[in-house]
Amino acid sequence: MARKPARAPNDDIGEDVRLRMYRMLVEIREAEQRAFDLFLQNLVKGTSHLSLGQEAVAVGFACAMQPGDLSFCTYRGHAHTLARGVPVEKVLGELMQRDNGLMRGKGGSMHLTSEEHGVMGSYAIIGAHLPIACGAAWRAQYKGHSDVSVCFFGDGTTNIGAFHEALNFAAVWKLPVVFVCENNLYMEYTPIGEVTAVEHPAAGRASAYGLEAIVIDGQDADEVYRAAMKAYEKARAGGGPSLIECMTYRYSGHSRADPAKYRPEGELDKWLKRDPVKIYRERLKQFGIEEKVIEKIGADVMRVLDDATEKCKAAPMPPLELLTTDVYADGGWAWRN
Amino acid sequence: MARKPARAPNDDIGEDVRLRMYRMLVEIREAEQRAFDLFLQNLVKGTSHLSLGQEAVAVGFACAMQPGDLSFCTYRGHAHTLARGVPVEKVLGELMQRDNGLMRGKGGSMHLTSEEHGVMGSYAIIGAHLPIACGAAWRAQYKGHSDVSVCFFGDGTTNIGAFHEALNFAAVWKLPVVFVCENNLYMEYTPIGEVTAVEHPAAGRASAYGLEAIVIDGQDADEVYRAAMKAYEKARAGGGPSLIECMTYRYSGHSRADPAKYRPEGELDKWLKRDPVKIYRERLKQFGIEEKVIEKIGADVMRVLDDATEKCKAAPMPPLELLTTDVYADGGWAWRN
Amino acid sequence: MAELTYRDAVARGIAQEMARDPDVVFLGEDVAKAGGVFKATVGLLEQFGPLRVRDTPISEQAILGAAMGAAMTGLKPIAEIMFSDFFAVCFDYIANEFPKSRYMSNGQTKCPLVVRTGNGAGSRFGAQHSQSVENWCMMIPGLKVVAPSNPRDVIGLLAAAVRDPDPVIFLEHKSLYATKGEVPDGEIVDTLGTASIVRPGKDATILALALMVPRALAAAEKLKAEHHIDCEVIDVRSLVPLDTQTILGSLARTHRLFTVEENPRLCGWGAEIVSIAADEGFYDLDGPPVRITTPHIPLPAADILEDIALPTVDRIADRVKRSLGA
Amino acid sequence: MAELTYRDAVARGIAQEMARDPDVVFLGEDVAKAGGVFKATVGLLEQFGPLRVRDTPISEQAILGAAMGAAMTGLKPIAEIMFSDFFAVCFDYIANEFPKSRYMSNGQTKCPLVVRTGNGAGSRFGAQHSQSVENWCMMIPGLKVVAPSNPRDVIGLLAAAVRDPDPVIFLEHKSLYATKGEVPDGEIVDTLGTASIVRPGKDATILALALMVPRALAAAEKLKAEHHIDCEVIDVRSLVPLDTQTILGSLARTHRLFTVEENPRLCGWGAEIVSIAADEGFYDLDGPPVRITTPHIPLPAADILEDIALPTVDRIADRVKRSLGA
Ligand SMILES: Cc1ncc(C[n+]2csc(CCOP(=O)(O)OP(=O)(O)O)c2C)c(N)n1
Ligand SMILES: Cc1ncc(C[n+]2csc(CCOP(=O)(O)OP(=O)(O)O)c2C)c(N)n1
Ligand SMILES: [Mg+2]
Ligand SMILES: [Mg+2]
Repeated sequence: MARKPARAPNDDIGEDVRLRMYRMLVEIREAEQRAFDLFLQNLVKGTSHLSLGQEAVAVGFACAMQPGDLSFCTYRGHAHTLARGVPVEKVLGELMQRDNGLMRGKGGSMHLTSEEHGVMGSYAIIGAHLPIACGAAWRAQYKGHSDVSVCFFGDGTTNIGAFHEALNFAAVWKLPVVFVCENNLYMEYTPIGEVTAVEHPAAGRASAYGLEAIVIDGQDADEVYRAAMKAYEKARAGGGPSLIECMTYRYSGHSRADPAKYRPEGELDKWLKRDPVKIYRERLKQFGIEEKVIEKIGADVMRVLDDATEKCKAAPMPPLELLTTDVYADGGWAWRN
Repeated sequence: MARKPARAPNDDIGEDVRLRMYRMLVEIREAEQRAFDLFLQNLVKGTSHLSLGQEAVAVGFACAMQPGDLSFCTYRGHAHTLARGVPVEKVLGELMQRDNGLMRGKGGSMHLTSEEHGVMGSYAIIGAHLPIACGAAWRAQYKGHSDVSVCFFGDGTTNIGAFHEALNFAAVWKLPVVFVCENNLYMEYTPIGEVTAVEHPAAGRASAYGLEAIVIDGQDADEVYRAAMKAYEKARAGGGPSLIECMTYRYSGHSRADPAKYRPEGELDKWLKRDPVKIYRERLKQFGIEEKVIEKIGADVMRVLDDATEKCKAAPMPPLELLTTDVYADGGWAWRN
Repeated sequence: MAELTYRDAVARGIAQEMARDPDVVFLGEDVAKAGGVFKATVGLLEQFGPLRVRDTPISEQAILGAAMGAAMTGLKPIAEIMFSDFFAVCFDYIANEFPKSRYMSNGQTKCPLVVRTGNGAGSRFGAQHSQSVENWCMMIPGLKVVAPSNPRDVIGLLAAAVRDPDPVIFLEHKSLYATKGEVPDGEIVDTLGTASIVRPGKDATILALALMVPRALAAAEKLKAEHHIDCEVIDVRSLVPLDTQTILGSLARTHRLFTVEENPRLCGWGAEIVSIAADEGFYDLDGPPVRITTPHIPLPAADILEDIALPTVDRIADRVKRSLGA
Repeated sequence: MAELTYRDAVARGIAQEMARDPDVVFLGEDVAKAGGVFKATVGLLEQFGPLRVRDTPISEQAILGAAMGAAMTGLKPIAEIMFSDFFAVCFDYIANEFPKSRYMSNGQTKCPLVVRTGNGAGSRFGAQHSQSVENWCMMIPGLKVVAPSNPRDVIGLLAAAVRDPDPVIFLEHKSLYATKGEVPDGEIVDTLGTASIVRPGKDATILALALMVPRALAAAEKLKAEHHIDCEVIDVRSLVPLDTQTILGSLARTHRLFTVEENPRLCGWGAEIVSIAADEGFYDLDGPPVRITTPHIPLPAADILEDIALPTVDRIADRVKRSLGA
């Protein structure tokens, strides 16, 4: 067997990006875990959908983006939101429905939005945001902007009508949009294979839109990053949309209400062996990054997270006047005179 | 060049079926032409969508059906309705919005329905009937009935969400349903190629549902018939759905409002050379059917049609009480006490 | 008699009908193996098997379309749409197909199906998972629309819906799933189109639906205790058919009308009933008929905001009191 | 001043806005090369080119979703949905996305777009191509909803809609496309949320929208001529924002209220306005407020049946006359 070529830290990805990716992997991992803990303390209200185990997809795609690129997320959007640099306090604050939250508690866990970071919303109706991402990409095309719209969704989402309409529309108009399917093997509780006519719910449909079938390892942030770069370059060059299926796994249930008992014995363990944070920590070591640099990143993240958690706990609830603000662009809700 | 093998009238299709198919081709051709004439006389109200040029698709699929098989049609459904044996008077009466119409004028041209003939409705919202046909097929599967549900739609329909949902659903549940795409090259006025990511709007999507890509010549009733038989057999044997794309052409505009000026010079002429009625008349002759038998079929059809036309002209308008009947199953419309 | 949760009443109601009639089948997302995301259909797969209780892809149009095709050809499907907000992705079936096919076909096409769904607010799920969509359905000619407020009604109205020959939208309230109520043993079959006077009273009529029923009742008790105002509370139960007689009859006795609606304000069922009352009961009215509703806004996620969005016991009581000049 | 058809006013209105603002783009099925199935957008492709005037696949969700994404990021799209009945296949955007994104994001997300559509009956198209869906839109918090009755209003309200920072549903009436009206030269920009008193009168207020406006006017003339009843006719024009002041002001003068609605009866805009009037104008009302509507049925195709389904001049006049006891 041929030996792997020795890789320098400044390969196509490079040390800076790798350290950034690692930090983000850890931040998301810890923030999601924290969200779960806060839920157990009854401090996170409503529902929440964690990305534990799926971090590398969010991190790889986000770190390959340029400022100005746009993310369209789902209810499982904390990871994608954090990955664009939104402060963890803002995210936790929103989950805790506090006044310091990203949307001051008006949207909640499923609708994280931070336009200043390019997070153009998290959508809770399956499939709705795929056409919306097309529209943002259309604007870029029309105005000659160079940004790419990146749209994340799950395996289950490939079976809804809006998926089909968006993919065809994007392909026909050659829009600079990248569709990212996070195939975590399940819709809510039903295995995707039981409800889908093809093995790969996204890649198996690519040819229906004249697109290349792409399946990647979603647990390896480097592989994700490289696939993202390629798709973004194609989009910016006027080459039209891409559809990328990332194989991944969520460690916890679908939402906080779900103990995930429907999963076959041993499946979780198998995936835990390919944990994206672990893989990446090894990768850093492989590239000669020192243990103490790695440790420091972890410690930094925890400090920020602990601090954010305290701030959120101390933060007030949103003022009651917020109930009727921002229904319309004038800031109010008046539907009559 | 090898000579074509001499074919006996009793090949796989056989003389009886061929005569039936020819009669039906002529009946549809003449009835559609009559509908157009009546429209010019201001006797057909509302809109109407003719199948002139597309007759072989309707005829081939219908003649391959068994009694009890179910047809689900679109607004362009006169042909499919007639092909199941619905009397032409009923169809013209409905187009003329008379009391002798198939639905006594309540549905109109776009909604022809004759359950006793297996015509389970004509649907005017693009794509809506594909899932409905799945449901009828599900009933057959559940009850152990042997009927097949056959769902007709156009090329443009392949780009709407319901198409995708229905195809996946049918494939996953292995339903006895046959999806028939009549690719007449245009949606309303826009060429299908300008709005579709693949060359074959239906067949190019088949693999997305684990189905075979099937494209047939929709102008040759024999070829249609054979493709239909094969798909029905598969469905009845529990082999699941088929998706069949029939290449065809409509001679007139999309609807009565459309002069079809958007078509390139010469396109219509090219297709007129492969006219399904003409092709089939030649086919009959090739099988040794006598000219006078062929002529008699034509004459019979015209007699019935003329008679029907007169009856429709003489038929009364629907009584005004019909306005509020059959909203609910009790025959009335009471939404309150 | 046994105490049952509203949630368990759903499963019992479905089971009652499936056991009775083999043509009743049930489909939806995660409804079979998982027993539904609200756990309202637990045990049905085990009891009736995978041919009658089926998990579907995330394809709401396929779910409702398939239900319709099955209903047209002899089955009596129950389809679940997980959250009523998702009616928007399959609204063609609700607005254009189910309710029009019989009419357009001059009576040929039948459509005996039930669409069950989790409706309403209170779970801090935000604007796209908390809506009350009863008016989205009531406004469509050809549908029937039911919204039970208690476990007994869940079973009885569900049975009536399944046996009904028309398409019925069955709105279960998410915030009621955990509530309990007494339920008689044996088969329960109720009648669509009947409102029920859940508290007789003489000073004013308060109409409510689903989650608003317990709140209206509590408000009535409060008004009685604190202000000696004696309200009649009517659980509307069925928006279509609408039991106008019971409502107008009550108005004729009390002379004042209040509606307590969870759906947003504009064009709600309250507007419909108030308009009927203003027209047909005009001379019975001793004062303006008043709609107490959620304001006309999307719903916020934060608990503190969601709680003040919906009509509360205090708001209902206060509004009635002010109107009666007490 | 020039006489223009309602149809041509649509194209002129769009052209006016596209010429003014390069961020205004237009998409829909068959809208560009073919100029629209109602020929209401003829010439726009030629004038503004294929980057700004675009034909789409038959993908209503993609059309509205794309319009929203473009609107969020800086364009001002006009999207055509060919028939308003098709709102049902893309209702998620209308009900859940456009109107909620700004609220959920605490004001971050903007959605300045216009959805134009052919609404209403009269063409013998049957139940799935003839609906009046103004109430489907009015009931959704966060939308604005406009329905012009004449060519001048088409241009002015369309301009106002395009310039408005919120999502606006713009309902063009199919049966008005061929009608004509005087239109001033030059730019026309109207104001959303303003009703207009199209006929002053003192005996009763008649509210109407779109196709019902000319009918209400004709009924008023008939009532005047035949029964000396002098009706004020108000063209509501904008359902959201609603010009409640003009309506209540009129009621305060005439003391009687009639609404003439094309949408089916239940939960229509008439119910909303009657409820407002019954509440806030209760002591102004000298008799029951009356809704004159299409019955609560799907629409028939046959001309003879369709003609009696919608409120007619005679039915309006007759109903008003009977109510006023004349
Ligand atoms: C239209 C619609 N249908 C159903 C749901 C309920 N729902 C929320 S998440 C989910 C599963 C989605 O699965 P997938 O796309 O694989 O994403 P994942 O949750 O696995 O990330 C479902 C069915 C919804 N939100 N919207
Ligand atoms: C949901 C929906 N969108 C648009 C229309 C308007 N429309 C009617 S027919 C048609 C074209 C359909 O094209 P195709 O599927 O190719 O069928 P064809 O008419 O060519 O037979 C369109 C866009 C509709 N009826 N329903
Ligand atoms: Mg998944
Ligand atoms: Mg076509």
